[in-house]
Amino acid sequence: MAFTFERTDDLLSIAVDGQLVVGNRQEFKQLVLDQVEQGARRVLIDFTDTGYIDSSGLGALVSLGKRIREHGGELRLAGLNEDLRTLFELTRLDTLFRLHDSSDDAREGF
Amino acid sequence: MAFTFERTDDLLSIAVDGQLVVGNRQEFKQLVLDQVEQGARRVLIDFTDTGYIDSSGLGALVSLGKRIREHGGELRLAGLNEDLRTLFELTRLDTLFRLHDSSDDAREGF
Amino acid sequence: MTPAKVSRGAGDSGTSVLEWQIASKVDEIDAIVAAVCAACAVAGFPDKVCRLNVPVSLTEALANAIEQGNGNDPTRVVRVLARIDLVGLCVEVTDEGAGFDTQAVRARCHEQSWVDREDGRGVFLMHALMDNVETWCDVGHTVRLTLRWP
Amino acid sequence: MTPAKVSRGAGDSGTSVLEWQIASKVDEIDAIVAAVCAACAVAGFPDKVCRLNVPVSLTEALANAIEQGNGNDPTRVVRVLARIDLVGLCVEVTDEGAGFDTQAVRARCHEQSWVDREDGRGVFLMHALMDNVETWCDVGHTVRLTLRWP
Ligand SMILES: Nc1ncnc2c1ncn2[C@@H]1O[C@H](COP(=O)(O)OP(=O)(O)O)[C@@H](O)[C@H]1O
Ligand SMILES: Nc1ncnc2c1ncn2[C@@H]1O[C@H](COP(=O)(O)OP(=O)(O)O)[C@@H](O)[C@H]1O
Repeated sequence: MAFTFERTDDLLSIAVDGQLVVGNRQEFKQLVLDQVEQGARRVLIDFTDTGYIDSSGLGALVSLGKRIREHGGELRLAGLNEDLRTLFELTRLDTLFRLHDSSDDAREGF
Repeated sequence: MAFTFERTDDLLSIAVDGQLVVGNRQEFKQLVLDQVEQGARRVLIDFTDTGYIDSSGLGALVSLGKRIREHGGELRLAGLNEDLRTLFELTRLDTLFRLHDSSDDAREGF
Repeated sequence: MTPAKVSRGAGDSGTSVLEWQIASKVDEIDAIVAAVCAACAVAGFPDKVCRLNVPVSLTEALANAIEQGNGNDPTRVVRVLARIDLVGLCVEVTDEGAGFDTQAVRARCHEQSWVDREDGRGVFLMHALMDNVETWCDVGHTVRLTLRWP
Repeated sequence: MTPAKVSRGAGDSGTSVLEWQIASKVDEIDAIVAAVCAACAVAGFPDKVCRLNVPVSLTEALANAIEQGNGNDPTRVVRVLARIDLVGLCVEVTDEGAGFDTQAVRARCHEQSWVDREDGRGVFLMHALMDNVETWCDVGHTVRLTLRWP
């Protein structure tokens, strides 16, 4: 499990390698929030290399989305495979987030 | 994986619950060495609830045995199941340590 | 951590049983989940089941047992028993707590505000991803997840 | 961590393949080992093999790949490919290093002082606990552990 991130101006891109689950969601949340404190406003999370997400991971995304909006920013999610899309649909989180096929898609008009 | 220990006078008894492997042998070694610094001289390690030991774990035992002897103390090992005995025989460590069937056995004449 | 106990009946009709006892630390979750998923893959469950249904629902059950049932107290134990047989997969996760009102928890996910909440999706996901979720209190509190062969 | 890839042939003659990529951190070892052991148990390997031979030799291979091959550099990757088929179990562990002189390492364990050393038992144990241990360098360095059905 690892997070790799890239910061360009107010754009933060993070890739989640492995799972986003109860064991690492705190670390993940903190990483993003620190960047938001330091001016990141457009946040793009790439799930291309993500295995699965549990309810804690989904919760972390919900809470990050809220915090980023409070700072006048926007959160976009990209690269979810079919399994992950199923999770977002089951929990109706596909109504809360726009799911982009790829990071490139998500960057358009961002 | 967890270590539970009990200290009575200069006798330290430790039980290894789970594995003794590369991921936790440092923590284990430090725990025992701290007790030796604080006067433990008879050290009894109980493997009744131990799954397996890798070469790092075996190495930690060798090095602990040496350090304890340098302090004029003795290390005894107890409760090794057949699998663990196989490991000690393969590596000839059964010639370096006396392997006791149980902690009670090991405590006799200790 | 390897299974504390492993047994398998003879021949093709064999039942496989894996058993663990872990301290109540969330770091212990991944190894158990990986093991049960690998077991399901080798037993022949479809890829999607091994990559989504099993790991997510088992992670939920273990996280709840560790955090809610045992209050993250590392001296408290969670027991896991996974069984694969002719019927399918059955996993029981037992904590040392007193359980909870499952009906009340499930009712919550129909509330308007549910989608915006940070927590409260675990029990829902277990039900959504497994064929059957049962809970009871006996010696501690147990959640049993069942998934039949497709 | 669930297998990055899982596949299984149809019917009873099916071959199971589990694949992972991990960062070079010793914390990652346990989950992989637990998964391969569970897979072996479900496939029908004897208990002793699943509790001793497989976990110990695989832990050695992974620890060496992470510490020696990749120098504990978490940005370097270790790849694991486990395969169970009609022949038995075959696990390949690949690091990003340049390998080592296996003959020299094996010769050491005949030295008088070997028993007293803290390190240097890993390669020996892999050979003692597996039917076959092969190493080669191609894209990185690979150790292949093989265990035939008993
Ligand atoms: N094993 C358990 N022991 C005690 N209470 C539990 C257990 N599992 C779940 N609960 C209760 O059910 C509630 C909902 O659980 P869940 O749907 O997993 O969401 P979350 O854990 O995010 O709150 C928990 O907040 C807790 O009150
Ligand atoms: N994957 C690897 N890459 C490079 N060198 C290795 C690798 N595996 C083993 N070695 C070399 O072989 C030596 C012996 O390994 P081993 O028997 O496992 O004992 P230890 O790791 O305790 O030294 C190591 O010290 C190292 O020099």
